[in-house]
Amino acid sequence: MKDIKAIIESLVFVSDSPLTIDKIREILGEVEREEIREAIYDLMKEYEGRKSGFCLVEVAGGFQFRTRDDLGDWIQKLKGVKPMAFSPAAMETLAVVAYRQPVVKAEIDRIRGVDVSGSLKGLLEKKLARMVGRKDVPGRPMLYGTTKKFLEVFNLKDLSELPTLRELKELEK
Amino acid sequence: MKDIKAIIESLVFVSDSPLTIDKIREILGEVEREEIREAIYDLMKEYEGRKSGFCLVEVAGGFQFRTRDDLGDWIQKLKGVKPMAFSPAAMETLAVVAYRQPVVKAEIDRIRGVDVSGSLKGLLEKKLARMVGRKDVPGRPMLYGTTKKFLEVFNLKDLSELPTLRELKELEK
Amino acid sequence: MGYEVKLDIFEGPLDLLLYLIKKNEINIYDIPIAFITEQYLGHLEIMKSLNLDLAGEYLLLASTLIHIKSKMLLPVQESEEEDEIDPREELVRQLLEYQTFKETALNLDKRSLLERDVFKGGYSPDEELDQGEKPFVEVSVFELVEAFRKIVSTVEEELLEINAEKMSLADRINEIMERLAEEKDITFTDLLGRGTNRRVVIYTFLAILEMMKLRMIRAYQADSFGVIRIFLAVET
Repeated sequence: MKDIKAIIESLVFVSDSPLTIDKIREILGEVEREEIREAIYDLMKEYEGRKSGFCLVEVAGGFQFRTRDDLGDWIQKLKGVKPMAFSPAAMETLAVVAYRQPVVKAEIDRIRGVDVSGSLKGLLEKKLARMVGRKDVPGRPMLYGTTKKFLEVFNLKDLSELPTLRELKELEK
Repeated sequence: MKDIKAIIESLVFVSDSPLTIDKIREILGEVEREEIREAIYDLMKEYEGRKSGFCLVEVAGGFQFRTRDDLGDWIQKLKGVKPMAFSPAAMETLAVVAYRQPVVKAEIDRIRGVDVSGSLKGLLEKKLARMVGRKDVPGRPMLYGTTKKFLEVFNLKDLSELPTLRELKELEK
Repeated sequence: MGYEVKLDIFEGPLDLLLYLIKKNEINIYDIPIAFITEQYLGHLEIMKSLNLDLAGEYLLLASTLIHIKSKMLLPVQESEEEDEIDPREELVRQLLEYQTFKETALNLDKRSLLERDVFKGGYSPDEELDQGEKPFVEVSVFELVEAFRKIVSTVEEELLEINAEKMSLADRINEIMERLAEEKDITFTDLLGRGTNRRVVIYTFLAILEMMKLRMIRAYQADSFGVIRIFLAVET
């Protein structure tokens, strides 16, 4: 089989977990285990020789690309600036705050049907929501609303640009 | 900085999404953009020359390792899933959004001659299209455009890389 | 008849019309409208007899075709020959535009698509949590409104609409809060600003009233005609 090295290289590259020789054989069909093993060892040597940013290692019964040990600090730096993702809970709480503002926590709890303390706190820390006042009812509970940062993150000029539910429904026909 | 090529190689390798030069600079600190760009183009050439199983490509404003075009079938075999396919309806709607953005739904309806609600919603859910604002006309209808993920999936550096639309021939009387 | 099986693959009336034009090798710039109308209606009949769901758009185009046909039957008035507009012109323009996008869609589909033709690495290092200011992943308002729709799907309809006026008020309140966070106190006139339009003045005034009612801010005046100063009331 021509190109066997490149094929194996691409398979190991896309695999989530260490790729075993058996698995590779299953995919390639009639190729001897020895031929596969040889191709892999060839590749391992190539990567070593190139002083590349990552190398091919034998691990947990299979083969995997891993970044070089001595570059760990740089990778850590990259992972540290990984963008924040929203959990579904945070997104739902934020949606209620955005569409119902100014709104008290009890109302968000009621609409979402759960205690939103945790996700609300997260939104306040991320400066997507904030306290905007107190409602003039007994106990004077805190009112919440969105921030300028919220508009920036969602790419909105102002709150009136928020899509309405009717607009969403129109897409569902 | 010694080893800058290997460091960049490892950073691109571990990044989930295409890594931008700005991001690399943020991590490396005081390195000129030009130096980074040069190192990346060097790497790109190396991979090309090696006929490796994957290569370094410029996409969606950044850089990413991707498997070679002609090895897709083997990888499908490993992944065991059917390749993702777009329906012609989804593809036509996406084409109009991409070339006419920012565009209102009524205009997409008009061009395609059908109600595009369903396919538009599918594109929003797949994060290939997004709401980008409202048009400043009565009713303030929603405007749609493409996303970064669109560039990523369709292997485009940026929107200007979209092949130009075949010019509409002027109608002869 | 080879074409029955093809009926459900048309992407719409324009697609069907383009197919008929190509199949009959017709010059798109000079469509024999009577002939093509007959062909088009014939296809609609087949679709109906197969109980295919015939979208309204197909019928709309049918009536457009019939309309053009009747117009073409009218005798051309010699006196107006200068500016005589071909009744087919608009339709042809639309067909050409659609054809362009149909081709473009096919070309897009020919690209090396991620997760179909090419793949990115499967490397997934352990998730590490890190503190500090981080940018957000690209997130669209679609996801926000979709999240809202999911949770309120059980709530009554009237609760679902957003009210533009209420939102404008919330916007103004947010702006004032933003300024107060930076400047500690602002005078009433500062807030109203100079040369702003009536709408802004009204919403600013309403916002201040609302904020005072909600005890978000406090207003002080040194003497009865003095400057009104506004302070944040909430301990943030």
